Parts: sequence; C-alpha cells; structure tokens
Amino acid sequence: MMIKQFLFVLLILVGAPIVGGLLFGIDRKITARMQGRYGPPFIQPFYDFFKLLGKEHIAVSRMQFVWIYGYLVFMIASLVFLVMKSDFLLLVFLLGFAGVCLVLGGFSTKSPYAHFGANRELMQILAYEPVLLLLAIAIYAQNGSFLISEIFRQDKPLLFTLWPLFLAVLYVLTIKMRKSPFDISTCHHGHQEIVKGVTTEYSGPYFALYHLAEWYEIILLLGIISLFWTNPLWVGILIALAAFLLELFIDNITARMTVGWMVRLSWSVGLILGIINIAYIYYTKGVS
Amino acid sequence: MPYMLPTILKNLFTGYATRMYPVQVREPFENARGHVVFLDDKCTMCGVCALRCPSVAITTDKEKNELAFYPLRCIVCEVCVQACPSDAIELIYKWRPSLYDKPVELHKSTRLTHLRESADKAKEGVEKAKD
Amino acid sequence: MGLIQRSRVKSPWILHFDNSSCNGCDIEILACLTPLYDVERFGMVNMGNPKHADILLITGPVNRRTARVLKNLYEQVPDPKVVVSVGTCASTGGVFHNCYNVLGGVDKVIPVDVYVPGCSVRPEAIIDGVVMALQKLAKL
Amino acid sequence: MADQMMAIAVLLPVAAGFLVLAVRNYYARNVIVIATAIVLIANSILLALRGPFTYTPSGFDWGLLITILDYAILIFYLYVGITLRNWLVLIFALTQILPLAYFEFIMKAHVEVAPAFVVDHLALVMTMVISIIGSLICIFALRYMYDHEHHAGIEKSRQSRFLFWLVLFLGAMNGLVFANNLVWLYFFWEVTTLCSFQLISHDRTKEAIHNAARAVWMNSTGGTAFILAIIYLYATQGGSSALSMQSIIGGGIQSSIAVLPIALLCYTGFTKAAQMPFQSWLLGAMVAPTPVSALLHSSTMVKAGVYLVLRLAPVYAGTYLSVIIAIAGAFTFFAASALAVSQSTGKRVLAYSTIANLGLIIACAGINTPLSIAAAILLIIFHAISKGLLFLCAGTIEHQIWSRDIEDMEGLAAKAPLTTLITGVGILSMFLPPFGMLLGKWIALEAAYMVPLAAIFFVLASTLTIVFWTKWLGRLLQVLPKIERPFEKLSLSYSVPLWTLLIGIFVVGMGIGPIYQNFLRAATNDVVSGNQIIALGLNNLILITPSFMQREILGLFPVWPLYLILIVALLLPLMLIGVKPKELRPVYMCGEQTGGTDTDEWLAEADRKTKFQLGGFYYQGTLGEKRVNPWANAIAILLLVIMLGCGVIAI
Repeated sequence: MMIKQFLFVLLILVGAPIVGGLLFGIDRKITARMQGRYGPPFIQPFYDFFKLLGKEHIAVSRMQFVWIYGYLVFMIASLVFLVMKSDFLLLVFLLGFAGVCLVLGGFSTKSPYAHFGANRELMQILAYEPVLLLLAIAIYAQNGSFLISEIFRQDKPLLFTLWPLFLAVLYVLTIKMRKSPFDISTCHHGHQEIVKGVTTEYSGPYFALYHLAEWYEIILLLGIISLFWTNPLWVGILIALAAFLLELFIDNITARMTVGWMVRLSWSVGLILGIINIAYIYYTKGVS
Repeated sequence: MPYMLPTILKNLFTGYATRMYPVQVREPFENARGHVVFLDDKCTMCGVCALRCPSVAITTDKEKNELAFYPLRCIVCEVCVQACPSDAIELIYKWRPSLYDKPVELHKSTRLTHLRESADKAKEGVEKAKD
Repeated sequence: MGLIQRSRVKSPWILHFDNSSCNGCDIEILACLTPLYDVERFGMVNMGNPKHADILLITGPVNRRTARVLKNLYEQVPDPKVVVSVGTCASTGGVFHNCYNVLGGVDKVIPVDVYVPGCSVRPEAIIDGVVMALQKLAKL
Repeated sequence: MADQMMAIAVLLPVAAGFLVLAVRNYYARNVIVIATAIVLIANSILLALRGPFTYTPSGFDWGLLITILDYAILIFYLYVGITLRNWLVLIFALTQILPLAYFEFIMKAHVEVAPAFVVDHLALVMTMVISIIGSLICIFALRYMYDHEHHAGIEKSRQSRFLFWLVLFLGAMNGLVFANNLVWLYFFWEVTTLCSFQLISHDRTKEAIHNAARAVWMNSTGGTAFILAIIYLYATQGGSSALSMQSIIGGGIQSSIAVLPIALLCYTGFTKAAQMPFQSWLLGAMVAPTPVSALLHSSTMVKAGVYLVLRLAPVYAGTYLSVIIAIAGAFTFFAASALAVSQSTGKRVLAYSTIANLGLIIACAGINTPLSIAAAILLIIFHAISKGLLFLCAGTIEHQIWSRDIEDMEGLAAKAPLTTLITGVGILSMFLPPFGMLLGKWIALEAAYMVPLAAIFFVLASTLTIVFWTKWLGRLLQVLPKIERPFEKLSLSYSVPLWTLLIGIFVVGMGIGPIYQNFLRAATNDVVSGNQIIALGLNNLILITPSFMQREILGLFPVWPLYLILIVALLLPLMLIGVKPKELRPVYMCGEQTGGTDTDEWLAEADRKTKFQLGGFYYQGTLGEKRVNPWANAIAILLLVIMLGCGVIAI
C-alpha cells in the first residue's frame, strides 16, 4: 500500500511538469491563434526550458537562488500534499510559502525592477490567499474536515454547494496563472512594463527552475479546481480544463489592470462570494 | 473588455494571417528599396555616384579602374541610381542577404577597360601611322 | 546535436536595443512580431531583459552615450549569445557615420556575429539574419 | 519542597532585584542577574517536572502585607498623577483606591482563600514561558543597557535601577499565574503595571514619561474593573469561595450571576493584552529600551491579560459573551495586522504584530472549544519564543545601525549577516509553515468553524501578516552582488539569548508532538474543564483526552515532513549553492549602471552618478494609522460595549 502510494506520487511528480509544460505550449498556441498568428510548436516550453538549462550561470546575489529553490520545492510539496489527499489548509499555507519565496527572491537583490515585481507579487498574495483560505474553511464547513481524502469520500460534488467560491477560485486562477488583467508582477509574454517583474534578475538555469515551478503550479491549481467534482474525478478534470481554456479567453480579451484594482476587486467580490457561500452552508447545515 | 470576444473567436476559428515566411515567400513590391547592383559593362568610373552617396558607400579610383562598394554602408537611397549618367547602377527590389562579415565589393568597369583598350589601340594606331 | 543545442536553435529569445536609430529598423523588428510574420513560430520572443536573452538585435549607430549602455547590456547577457546588427546604421553607422557624436557601427563596441544590411531592413531579412545567427549559435 | 520552589519563582526575583539595586559594580551585577536567571530557568523546569500542586503560605499575615502594598502602589499612582498633572492617571488611581477601601473597610472582607496558590498545568506552562524567556531577556539587557547608556552619553548609570524592575517583573508574573486568591491576583496585576510604568519611563524623556503615564491609566481602568468584579463577586456570592479562581472556573458560582464580573475581568484582560482600542499604550511603550519591549511583548505583561481571559474560558463557555470575545479578538487580529502593514518602524511593526497575535489568542479563548484552547496555549508558547527572539534581534540591529527604521535596515544582510540570519528565521517563524505560530493558526482556523465571523477575520489577518513580515524581511535581504560576507561578532550577552531562542523555536516546533502529549494536553484540560485539581485531588488527576484532539493535532499536522521540506527548500541550497566571482553580474538597470558589481550607482541625467534608492511600500493612503484608527477604534469600542452589555443583560 505504502509502496503503491509512493510510486503514484512519484509518477505524478514526474508527470506533472510534462503535462504542465504541454499545457503551457497549448496555451501559447491557442493564444497565438486567437491573435490570428500561427504560434509556436506545442513543445516550445520544453525547448525554452532546456535552452535555459544550457545557459551560463550568472548571479546577482546568492540568496536569490536559495529562494528560487524554495519556490520550487514548496510548490512540489504542495502538489504532493494534493496527491496524497492530505490537509487542504496546510496545502494553502505551503502555497503561500512558495509565493513568499518568490517575493523574497525578488527582494534579495538590489534591483528596482525585481523590487517592483516583488511588491506587486506581495499584493497578489494579498489578493488570492484569503479566497483560498475561505475555500478551505468552506470545505471544512461542508465536510467537517480539511482533509482532501474526505472530499473524495463524499458522493455529492462540492460544486453544488460551493459554486460561489468556485467563481472566486477562477479569479484566483487568473492571478496565479499570471493572465491578463492580472499579469501584474510578471507575465509569460516577453516584453512588459516592469521588464520581467519579480523574475528580472533570474537567468539561465535558475530561470528554468522558475519555469519548472510554474508547470507544477498549473497542475496544482487545476488539481484544486478538479476537487470541486471528485466523484467521478474525470468530470472534475474536465471542469479544470474548461477553466484553463476560459483563462485563455480572459487573457486575450482584457488589458492589464492596476494592483489596487486587483486587491479591491478580490477583497470585495471574492470575499463576498466566499462569505455568502459559507453563510449558505451554515444556513443549510447549521452550526454543529 | 468583452467586446474583444467576437474578434478573438473569429480569429480562433478562421485560421491565421501568418505568412509562413521561409516556405512561402512574397515577391517584393515594385520600387521596393531592396539593394543596388553595379553593371560593370556600363560603368565609366566617372565617380558621380561616389560623390553623391550620402553614406560614403562607394569610392572610385579611376586610375586603378576600381570601384569599391561597401554593402553595409548603403542606405538604398537610390541617389546613385538616379545620378549615374550611364545607368550603370540598378535597384533590385529584393533585399540583400545577411552577412557574417563586412565585405567590400570591388568592381572593375569592363566598359572602361574596353574604352581604355580601344584608346590604347587607337594610340597604337596613331603611333604606327606616325611611324 | 544534443538536446540543449537543439533547444537553443529552437528557442532564441531576443533583446532588442536601439542605439540612436531613426526607428525605421525598430518598427520592422516589431513588425516581425505581428501576426503576418509571427516570429514566435520559431520560438523567438522579444524579451525586455538582457539576462533572459540569447540574441541581441541592435539597431542604429552607436553614439558616445549608448556605447556604454550597449557594453553593459552585452555583459549582462549570459553565454552563449550572438549579436545581430540590424540595418545599415547598426553595421557601419550608415548615413550617420560622420555625425559629431556617432562612433560608428556596433562592432566598434562589442563583437558582432551577423550583419543584416538594409535601410530599413525588411522583416524577412531580419528573420534570415536571426536564422544565420542561430546557425552560429548551434556551433557554440 | 513545593513551597521552596514556589518561593524561588516568586520571591527570588524580588530579592535579586533589591540586591542588584544595592550593587553598583557592573560585573557583580551581571553575575547576580545571570545567576538569578539560571536558578529561575532550572526552577521552572523542575516545577514543570514536578507537576501541579497547591500551596498556602502560612506563618505570616501575607494578606495584610499585600493589602498594604496595594495601597502603596495606588498612592504612588496618585503621586504620579499629581506630579505629572495627568488627570487620567489621577482619576483612575482614585477609582481603584475608593472601591478597594470600600472592599477592605466597609465590607471587611479579609478573606482567607485556601489554597492561596494553585499551580496547575497552565500555570506551569506560563511560568516556564516567563522564567525561561524572561530570564534570557534579562541577560540580553545586561550588555544592551551598557551600550545604550554608552551611546546616549549618560554619565550617571541607572542600569541597576532598570535591572531591578526588570527582574522584579518576572517575580510578579510568576505570582500572577500562580495566584488563586483574586485579591492576590489583583496585587500581582498592579505590580506588573507598576513595573511597566517604571520601565517605560526609564529614559526620562518627555515622550517616555507621557507614554508610561498612558500605560498606567489604561491599565488602571482594567484594575478598576478588576476591583469592581471582586466586589460584585463577594457581594453576590459571599464567603471565601467567591474569590477563589479555582471555584469560579470550576462552576462554584452560578454562571448567570457570574457573567457581569467575568465580563469585567475579561475587560481587564483586554486592557493588559493591549487589545483594540487599548493598543496605544503598548505602542507608546516602544520608546523604552528594547529589552523592556521584549519583556512586555513576549513573556510578561500582555501575556497576563491573555492568561486571565484564557483562564476564565470555561466560565463563559456557551454564552454570548464568548462569541463577542471571539469576535473582538479576531477583529483586533485583523485591524492590528492591517495597521502593521503601514508601519515603517521595526518595533512598531513588532508591536502591532503582538497585538494581532494576542487578538488571535483571545479569539481562540472566545471560540472556547478544547481545540481552540489548545491552539491558544500553543500560540502563547510559540508567540513568546518568536516575539522574544524578534525583539532581541531588533535590539541587536538597533545597536548595530543605531536606528529602528526598517528603511535604515536596508541591506542589513551585507553588514550583519549573522543578525540577519537570526532575524530572518525569527520572521519566518512568525507566519510560515512549519513553524509553531502557523501550527497554532492552523488549529485556530480549524476551531474557528464555530464562529464564522471570526474565521473570516482570521483569513484576512493571516494574509496581511504575510505582507508585512515579507516586506520587512525583504528590506533586510536587499544586497549588492558580493561574495565574501564575514559574519559579524556579537557580544556573548547578545548571542546567548539569541541562539537559545533560535534553537528553542526549532526544538519546540519539532518536538511539539511529545510536548503536547506530555504537557499541553493536560494544560488544555485544566483550562477546559475548570478546577480539576480541587475536584479530583492532586495525584489521581484524570485527564480527559478527547480523542479527536489527539488525532487532529498530532496526526494531521505533519511536523516532521514539513521541517524536511524546509531543510530541502532553504537550508540545503543555502549551504550548497556557491557563487563564483566571475559569475556575478550587476543588476539590470537598463544598462545605465556605472560598471562593476560592487557599486550601486547609475548614471542619471547629464551622466551624473546617482545611487539607487529603493524604498518599501507602506500603503499609508489606504492602511495608515490616521485612516484606519478611527474606524478600528470605533468598532472595537462598540464590541467592548456589547461585551459588557452582555454581562449587564445577563443579570
């Protein structure tokens, strides 16, 4: 049993970046098509990744590498938590630590652009973290446990009761995928107003690590979304993929917004959705 | 924002506007400033082009019968083409291929050679006639 | 050709630097990114940051002020890197060659790998130039 | 044996304090303080190993002594009020003296409460926190005060006076947590207020005295409420059991009658724990030398307020009062976290963070399930360690750069890598997994299910917490590219407390499983179930071990894997990744940097060399004190009024 689970986790850990990279390739291709372009090949992210691995090591400070490793490892750890069906709240905290690592990586250089990016990334954490924590609380309210395995044990999908939070999580997904209108701290498109935001000072292999972490992150986020329909799981995965496609549309029809706008929107709409949702669960289930 | 939606949907389902360049090459337009070529058989090494060139891409040496053209200095302004009295410079509409180094094109005017040869012959003829 | 070499050819990221160009060539570089030419087909992305770039596309003649900046940027690009001078002015100084503050072509400051002639260069020529640069990059 | 240990915990600091006051030699004083610290630490550990007991001192009329000292302290406040012409201090001193006189002379309530001291598991936890962390702070203060006076150029040393109050504080706190008699508890309560007044006003600047006076009058309102609660309890219940803490929490009084005095006592706890709207005295206390702040914030003073609210938890369980306390605490957690974002002074950030975390603890007490009580106790311990460490770090930094401003700490990693490392760990331990504070927060969120509004405040506040800590740590880390950074040398008096607390964070964090099993579960049970000691006797203490607590705290929070992740993520890269000099590049400055990696200059307009200037963001416009304070205070006062109103209505 243990070995089987271990192998499964290992499989996910190896498979996640491959699928994540492909998803990013599809993202670039579809985005190109939406813009009337031909677009790069699907495996373009892997070309980028291996090219970056082969580049020279250059550094600005030693600490920034520590933090990028932290970002990667904490991202992988959160994915492991998801795969092992462990505690959802802890997963959110680990995800928060990953974000903090990225911010500190930006702060640990004396670069104005990285600083700007880091400050904005911090505001992004401020925008998405409450929604994820509210989701955790709502799951607790619904199932009486933060455990993801408990979600799998329920017959009734979470989406039926948690649909307001589902909308809020889509909002989080836009922020975490760094899609317009929230490609604020850094983004996947080449040239942007703050150079490359929080990743400005990363280059070569360390930038490749950042990409790797992003691939894990996309799988993690889609995994969280698929938790909304776990019985059967394939419906949840389809919902997650649909959400992914929706993000591509949102990305291409919106323009970048300001940080303040993002936080205000998140703290008003996102939180109100969350509060309504939790209030609804309390109304239907009652405080124990 | 949603008003962009019809546009991107249209783009998504009606194909792409991209011209697949290396495979699919469009012929250059009429009068496109591609690059200039020197017709050695028309050139008289008069030096007018070198005088008029704004970026000193052409130097001429009539004594040595040598016209040096620096392609990387040429701004394809067509001044030399218009200035050449003997239509020895032509504008090609296709762009000049990229280069790994900075070459110098050396031209020897065949017309000048002919002229000189014929002048020499004439000289010889005159001298023979003198003799 | 190893995996990394192959990836290098497939994923050239560009840093576009304008010395003191008339902006003709810059417009053409941006034209390459438009749907009509779409250089992202070749994995080319226009980066704003030398630390992420592989290829420097440099337009315009070097003047006394930009020479310093150009050198700084070049040093910040991690190896392997290639430099493409785009347009006549970047290659030799072109029509600006004897301006009071112009030093001349880019190769006065940093080594140049590929020269793309033209005034201004056509997008196709830029693509050709980058492809030539990639052939050089593959051998590095 | 128990009475000697008890006496050591309470009276040794007093004796040592007077000794320190008498000794004028710097080194002799150091020896005394260090010896006291070691004895206190050893004593607290022995006490903890010995387990709970009760004790009633005999052979001397201690009650009379305490009454006399009570009046002495209150008359001193009157004196302070008159000399400073601070009418608030005067008024609130009078509001304490008059009811106390009524209680003593008209009600003639010379009650002998037996046992006078009850040392249960919660008290043991508290005394360990107080003795160990407080002692370390005293050791830190030795060198700190020397540097402090040296830097300020003070001729006549007042260090011995400072150390006197500092050491006395520990004794008062120990007495406070042990006391079972409410009148005695009130006495210790007043002693801590007095100590804090003396310590805050130590520098004798106008600002220091003003802030100290504010601390006194705010705490005096709490003291007044305390006396009123005592009088009310005595009048309605009568007899000695009315004033025994154990009988109150054990359900010895009718809970319907108890609500008003309990609300008053909770109000007292709120003032001491500097909950909104009383936060200003704790912020004002920041003018004091840093060891004072460290002591006030981590192990003593504010923890007394939290202790009182937590101790009373079983009495108000299941009432509306409980819900209001939870919401008020959660609101403080939220508002103080938001205010901390806008602060640029290191110590003020720490102060707001303390207020916020105390709010969290009080909210946990208000949520009032076994789980949340466990969370509160865990948070008290972890907060004391982490905050003690951070304040000591702030002091160390202050004595290295002579500034408290976060902006001046920019790039501290280059100047003082060791201090930065310790501070960094301290900061991370405040808000990130796997450290203890997060463990507490995790349990608190789980428990917060009972009070949804509190849960929403928790969510917002814990996110804001991330923002201000990360911002601060980021300022410390910002450095220029460089290879060699030799560690700076720290004086032993600085480094011993710092390293001890740093190791403490990891030891307690990693060992939380066994510590919880052997120690904290019992403390939780002591709190939740009221007076077990009296009901069940000392030796056959039957602990209720709710199985769900054991499962959820120890089974699900994977402590070891999380530490493993931390090591893999940060520690290994920190040790293994090296950077060679030739790999260093200057940062991206649009190519306008002046050259090498060792300079932070760039060429601005007209080729003028200019240094980079990077400042932090403080969001003054949206989260500044001026903007938030009126709202936050209004809501907090409203919550307080509702809280006391609950008590009044319940009659």
